[in-house]
Amino acid sequence: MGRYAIRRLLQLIPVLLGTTFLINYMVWQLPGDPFAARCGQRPCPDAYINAMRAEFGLDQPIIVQYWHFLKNLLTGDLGVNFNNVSVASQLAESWPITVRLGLMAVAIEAVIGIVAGVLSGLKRGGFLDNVITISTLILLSLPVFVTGFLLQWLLGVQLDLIKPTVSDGAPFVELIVPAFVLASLNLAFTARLTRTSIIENRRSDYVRTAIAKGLSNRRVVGVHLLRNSLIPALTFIGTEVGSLMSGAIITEGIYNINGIGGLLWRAVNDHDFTIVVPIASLLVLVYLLANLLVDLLYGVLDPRIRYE
Amino acid sequence: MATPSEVVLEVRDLVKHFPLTQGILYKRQVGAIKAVDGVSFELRRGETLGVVGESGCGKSTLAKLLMALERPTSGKVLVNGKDITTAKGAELKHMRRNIQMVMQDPYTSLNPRMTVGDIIGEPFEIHSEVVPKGDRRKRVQELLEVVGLNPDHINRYPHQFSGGQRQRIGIARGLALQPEIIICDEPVSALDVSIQAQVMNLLDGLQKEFNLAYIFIAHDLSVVRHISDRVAVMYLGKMVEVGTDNQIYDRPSHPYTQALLSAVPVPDPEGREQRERIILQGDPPSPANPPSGCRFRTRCWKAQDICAEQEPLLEIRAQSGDHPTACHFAEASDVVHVS
Amino acid sequence: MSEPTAAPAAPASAGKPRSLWQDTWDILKHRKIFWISFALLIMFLVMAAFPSLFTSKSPEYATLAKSMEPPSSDAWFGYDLQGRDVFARTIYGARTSIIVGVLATVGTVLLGGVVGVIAAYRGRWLDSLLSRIGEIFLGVPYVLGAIIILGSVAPVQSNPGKTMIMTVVIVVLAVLGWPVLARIARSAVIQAKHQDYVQAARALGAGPFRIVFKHLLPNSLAPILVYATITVGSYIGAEATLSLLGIGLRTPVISWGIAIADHTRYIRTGAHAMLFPAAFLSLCVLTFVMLGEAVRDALDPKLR
Amino acid sequence: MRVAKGAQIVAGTALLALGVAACGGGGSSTGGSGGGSNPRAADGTVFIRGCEPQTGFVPGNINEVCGGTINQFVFDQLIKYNSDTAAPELSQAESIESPDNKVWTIKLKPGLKWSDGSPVTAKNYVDAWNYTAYSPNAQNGGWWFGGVEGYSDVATEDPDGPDGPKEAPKPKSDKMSGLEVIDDLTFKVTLTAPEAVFRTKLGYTTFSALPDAFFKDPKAFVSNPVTNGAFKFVKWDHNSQIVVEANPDYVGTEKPKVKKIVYKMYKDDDAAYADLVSNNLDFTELIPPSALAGDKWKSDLGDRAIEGQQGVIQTVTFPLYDKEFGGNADFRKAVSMAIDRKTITEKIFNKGRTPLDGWISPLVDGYKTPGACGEFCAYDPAKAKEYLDKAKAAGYTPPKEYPIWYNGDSAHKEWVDATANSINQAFGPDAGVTFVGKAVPTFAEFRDIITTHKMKGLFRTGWQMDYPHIENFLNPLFKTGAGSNDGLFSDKELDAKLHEADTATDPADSIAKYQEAEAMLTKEMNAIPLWSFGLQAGTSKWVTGVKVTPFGVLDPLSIAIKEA
Amino acid sequence: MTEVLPESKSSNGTYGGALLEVDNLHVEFHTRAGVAKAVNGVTYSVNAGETLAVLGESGSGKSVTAQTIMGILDMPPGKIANGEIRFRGTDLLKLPEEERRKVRGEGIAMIFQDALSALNPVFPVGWQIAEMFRIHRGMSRADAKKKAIELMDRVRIPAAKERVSDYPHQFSGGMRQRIMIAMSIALDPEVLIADEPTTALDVTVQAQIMELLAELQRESNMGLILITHDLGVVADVADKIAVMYGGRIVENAEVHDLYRNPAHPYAKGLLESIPRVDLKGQELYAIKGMPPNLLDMPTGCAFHPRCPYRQEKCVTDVPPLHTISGTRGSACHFWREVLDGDAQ
Repeated sequence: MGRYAIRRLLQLIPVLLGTTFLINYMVWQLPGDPFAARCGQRPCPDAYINAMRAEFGLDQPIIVQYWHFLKNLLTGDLGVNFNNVSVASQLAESWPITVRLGLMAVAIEAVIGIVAGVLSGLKRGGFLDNVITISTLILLSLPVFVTGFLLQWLLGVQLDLIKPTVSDGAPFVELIVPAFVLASLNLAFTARLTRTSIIENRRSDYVRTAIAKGLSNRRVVGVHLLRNSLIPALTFIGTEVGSLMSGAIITEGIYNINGIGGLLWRAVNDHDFTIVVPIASLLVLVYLLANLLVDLLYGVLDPRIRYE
Repeated sequence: MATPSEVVLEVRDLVKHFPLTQGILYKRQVGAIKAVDGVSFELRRGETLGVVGESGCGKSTLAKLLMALERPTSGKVLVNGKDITTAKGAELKHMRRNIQMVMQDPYTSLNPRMTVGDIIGEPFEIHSEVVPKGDRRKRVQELLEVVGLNPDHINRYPHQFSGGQRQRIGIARGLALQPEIIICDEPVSALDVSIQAQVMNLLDGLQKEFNLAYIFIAHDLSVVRHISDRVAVMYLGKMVEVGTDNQIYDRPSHPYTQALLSAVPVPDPEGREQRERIILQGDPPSPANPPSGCRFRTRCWKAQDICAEQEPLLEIRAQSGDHPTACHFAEASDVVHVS
Repeated sequence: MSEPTAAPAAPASAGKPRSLWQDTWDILKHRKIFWISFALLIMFLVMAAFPSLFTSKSPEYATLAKSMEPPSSDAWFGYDLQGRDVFARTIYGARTSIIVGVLATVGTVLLGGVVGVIAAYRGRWLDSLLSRIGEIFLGVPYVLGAIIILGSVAPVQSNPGKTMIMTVVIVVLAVLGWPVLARIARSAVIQAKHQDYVQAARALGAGPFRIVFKHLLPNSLAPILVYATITVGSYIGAEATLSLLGIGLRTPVISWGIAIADHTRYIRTGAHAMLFPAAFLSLCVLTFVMLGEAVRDALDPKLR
Repeated sequence: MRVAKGAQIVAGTALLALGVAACGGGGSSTGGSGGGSNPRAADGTVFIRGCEPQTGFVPGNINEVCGGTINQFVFDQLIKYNSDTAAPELSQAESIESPDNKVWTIKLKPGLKWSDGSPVTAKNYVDAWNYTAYSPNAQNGGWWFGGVEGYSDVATEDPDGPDGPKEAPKPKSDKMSGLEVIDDLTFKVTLTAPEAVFRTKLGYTTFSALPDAFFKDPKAFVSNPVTNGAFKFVKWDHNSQIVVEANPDYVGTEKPKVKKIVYKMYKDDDAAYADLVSNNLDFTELIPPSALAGDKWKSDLGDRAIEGQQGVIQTVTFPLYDKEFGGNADFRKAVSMAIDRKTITEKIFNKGRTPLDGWISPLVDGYKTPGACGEFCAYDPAKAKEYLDKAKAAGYTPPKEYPIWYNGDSAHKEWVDATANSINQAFGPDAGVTFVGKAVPTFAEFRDIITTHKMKGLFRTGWQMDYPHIENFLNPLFKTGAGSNDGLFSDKELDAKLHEADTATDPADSIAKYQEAEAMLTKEMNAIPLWSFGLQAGTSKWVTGVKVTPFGVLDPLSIAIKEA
Repeated sequence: MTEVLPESKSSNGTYGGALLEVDNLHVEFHTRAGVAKAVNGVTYSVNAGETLAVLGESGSGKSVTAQTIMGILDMPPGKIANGEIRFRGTDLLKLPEEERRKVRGEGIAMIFQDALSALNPVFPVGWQIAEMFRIHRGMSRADAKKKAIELMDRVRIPAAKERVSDYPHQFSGGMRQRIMIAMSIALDPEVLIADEPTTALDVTVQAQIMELLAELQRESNMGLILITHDLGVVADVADKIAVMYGGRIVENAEVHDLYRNPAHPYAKGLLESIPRVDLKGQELYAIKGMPPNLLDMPTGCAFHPRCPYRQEKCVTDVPPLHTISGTRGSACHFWREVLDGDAQ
């Protein structure tokens, strides 16, 4: 397994190089001069534009820029953004918040999705199954901003149960609702996956064996059935960690969470590749690492899987 | 035994090693699963060669090698004198007309999304030169009749048939191209006893009708005996004993063959207390790391030092009588007919 | 014998020949959920094809003075912010939303399917390469990818028309969504690849095309189908999100997503302008997913 | 049963999410912790809505509203604008005098101090202005000094434009000859030509002074400035907040009433508004359209709502450089008359904007009613059609689809769509032209298309005044070759009239001439005035006395914490 | 130690009947296509130390009967329509689920054909064996593990101590079946049901497993119900035999009687159709046709479409289980002719 992990980690390098280059290139392809829009309705002075272009190396070919980016990255220097603020410090501030939000969303997704999936799988075709199916599908079909906005108004303003926006440090309690909103899209997938595997495994021979062993129903379901049925759901959720984080843009906007999503969104709008490229690379890295972790986790959860 | 006739299949020193690799960037080969390790035999027209052995002894790999579904590590498989292992493209396709197979599991060997007509007719589609398009349906119906199925069922799907019927469909598919050789890989082991007899009789009848040569692979020794002219016993990728059915069953000389035969339960409760059983201990060793010398020595009650040092060759030995065996201490003894 | 219900010995003489699809159909016929979702699907399709059957009003005619008026006998769903008839817009929106959802899914299935099948069939380094490329696409944040593709494929300066806008949104959804399907297709094909009947076909001398199209694909369709039906739903919703960000569908196109994106913020003054399109969208998503579920349940003997 | 509960919650939440829509019409929110003690009183801190400045605290480099707002809190200029009337009043200057509007003598009040304790001197002003104007320093506000004598010596143009291969030549000097320090508190400014509005301009941020500390380390100053305003800088957490606190040494007549202001950054106006309603935020000057709709915000906020006017106007401009979309004057007038400004401002903005019949904000010196645009800015479908036919008769065939462009990253879609609908309906279905609102995804792209003159269709323009004077709405926008003349409009007569007005020494005379110039715009109608911005702001229940300046931002001296 | 049982082991003598009795059991499956009568009035019994072989083909109802005894039948679609299953005289079908559960593992245990799928793939084998002790005996983890190792030793798994933490897939088929056996005998059950325990195994391993089962049975005097389709295995180990066909018992006999002279045409056909390693016949006798479709059973005797002794009567009348002698019975109208060997 260790060897497998190392090989996968080594494989990350070309993928990361490819991704960062692709992102660099794509940001370049965006129409519009990043500095043209920085002076409101007025065109910016040439002197200003020239100075900025020189400072950020926009006057050099893309390969050279990419090389500089790599070099700086390796020396741990992310430089400053177009606003002359240290990129590293901005990342350092917003990254932990998004990670917290993403992990909470994953936790919510896992707990609610799996519980719902188990219940509907055990009572397949019953009333509860239908209720769970329909409600998770409604969550799936509602765009995330609708859910977010509705919950903000309902819980934050009308009922005054939560603060409508998340305060600076993004404390745990305040992130619960945003995390739920973020998780709502994938909840349906998780519940469906769990339900399917519960239904499949419920008839399996080892469950039969467990009953024949004289175990209580609770133990048969809670230990023998659940452990096997969790594997597909958990691996799905694992791969979602990365996309939840990059998908947080809208949720972070609604709840004014000072995370990566907002930073990225603004940077994209400003064409500020000094921020876009590191964040996007970071997100890709997280995604890849999460995938790797899931694959390894798979091996832990299912001892039949062997890595070579 | 059938009168000596033309050799249709010849296997020479067939070896198949599945490499075991290890490494981070570059994968080194650190070993090999020696699934088939130097097997040679020949098969004559109209003859049945039974191959028996425990699971993992390389029987199924052997079948795949014969069918050119796997490329051997070394060795040759000559079908009518031409090596199928090196054939490619049109030549290989042409050679396949002569050698076909019937698979073990009648539930998985038929595509559930195709009708019986499509399944049996597929060989004609692939080898379009065999039967003109207009006649194919008729040919398929004839084939259905040959294997004892209702020709009107041509539009049915496999799941609408019972296991025995499905195996007949598989046999009809194998017969479609009128091959000389059919590899039967455990064709009856998934069937109920009452159905098994039907299929065996069918195979028997077809052999006589079309003068087919069978390689009959099975783990059920009684079935193999029933159908085979000659029997080869495999252990860990090697043949340990080859002979006519009587030679093998009445005068087995390799300890493994003897153990295998004695373990077969006889459907006769009389004298079951008296029968002596050779019960082997443990499981066969891993083919990735077979014992040195004689591969059976780790489970053999006759093993001595020489068995670890020197690999016994498959040859006719003084004590074994009339057929080749690969044991230093071969000794014929009837373990089946104990009174 | 552990599956007495399988009744392997179907009497050889009974009935007409039936295919697996017909069997599936037989099961479906008896499912209430199938008929409900099927009826809804037909309704949505008719709505998309002939919106004028449902309403005589123009979805574009705006009477600003009636802005956000609530539902009345005059306008069943009320008026939206621009004073357009919400009912007419909801009906006319079905076409775009369904076309975008379905075509983007078709694109995803084709692209992902082809890549998945090739990766699974060829295996080895090509499999690794394709998988890694898929990872790159999945790793790039969705919105970033969407902006960049939308920005470079159909630059606004070119003043893209309705068809162009829809095409680009469809392409974006498909291009960013295919790797998931490729994975599903890949694992389904890998599973099918090891089946005996594929070996049997190879033994007969079948070429790669025959094996892929006759044997592998028909037997890998079920999981792809199920994922695809859910995808249709989530794409219809994703389209709304892109519209909200101003990079997805936009006027002059009429769609549920646009209606929702435009009016979510106005929920307190006139919930109807958002609620009715949202209800249709949810219903449509439910329709597709239920249909997929019903078909999958019917197809999968294990779940019978 | 433990698990069963969980499922009910899941199901319940989903149903709730739908159910909420039904009760959307609820009344005002109670919010907060329900009266009692005022949580703001304890440390005297208030929270106001903000956004991340693009550049730091160097006044000469600021040209956007996020940075501008907070800069106004910490820097005082020579003059300030009255927060009610927008009239310029002396602030740091004791006097600003000129006999001919060309040579200006400026005297500072004595005793002014920087937050590091050093005094504010005339030299600080002269140094700051020279620094800003010197082109190698690449300051955004440099061009403001274009009228000062010697500007051309310190600022050189790039001969090939920003993309060209050649670097701009190094300027001859780093000091403008028109600036002269007389003594510690007096300096003299010589302009190349008389400029009536120069005095009014001086309240703009760019004309701030810079302390000596700045020149020692300009980079550090950006994020940790030494200031001379009513508040001083405390800290800046990027993308999150900027904190300023009352300057105890502030010598202005009006002192800050709060101890600290937290400039809290929001990505989303609705989020800020939600916080305001629930009293987590004490002030926002941006009430989102969703809350304006149906006057919800008034019922939400009650007496906490603030209404007013601000010096911002909305226009749409024709690309005169493009034959197909530029049209002719009659076509442009037809379009203008086809826009139902009144209904749009009522329905889309809930009367938060006022229809315009001229090109000038009602707030500024020189505004008059009725406006210069007159009948051409009045909704009249019949006349609109008539003019459209006239335009066609004169040989202009409008394209089938005629876009109105806007940037999709802020809230323009609603009114642009409404405007397009209004025009379409006025013209009728047989007009042969359909107007369509189209979004360019980002402001950056939008500006890029505008400045490269590639717009194909009407495009959204607007003007936020820099200082409250009619001149500010004409010169930058309509003079041939002016910086913000985005439609490449050119009219020699107008240019001449504007020059006359610029150089008139009598302010009243000057204004009259500007008004004449404005009237000339009806001839070509290159830009269509739509409406001027009202001001909608709101406060939490914890604060009082809040005033909003005509620039639409909080007057930081006005905000006070309610007695508990 | 078995106070949880309805009747304790020590009271063995107080109950006169057999240890386990299946009495007139009827099991149906309600499927979409109709009602499948999988078990149709099956009656058999087993005593301590006795081996009953239940012989039959796929679909004959032998496994369904066993699953019903164990209480692991999927319900729905399965449904027990009638009958009793008495364990030490107590009808298990009437016991509340809680008490029924206690019988499983302690009173009656079961091993399955495919040990790989019957063992939970994600738990170590030792854990799965130890679970019996932890749940039924409330032992600590460490003690239970010790017991598990002991058991693994007892079923002769080499190096039990090292392999206790391995997972099922890491064992060979034979070893897996041994683990299955270890698990089932953990609590010293009185009856062990072995459902085709060696079908998936090689002959050499089959011999080992059958020997192990026989030995364990001798040691603990268990009643053994061996479900199989292999006449060879039955001949080797069984005391008495029940042949099932189409959900019914068609012949009941002492093992020697049946092999010597079968009294039902199906049993007779089976015996004739198996190839024998010790004989090389010319052509195999084959029972013609196919096993019956449970959804569409033939009228009268279910075997009549395939039967060489068929008469009019067979098509219309369901033959009762005729008593031939003692415990021997045959459900054939013409059992006498069968015994005499006169086919028509």
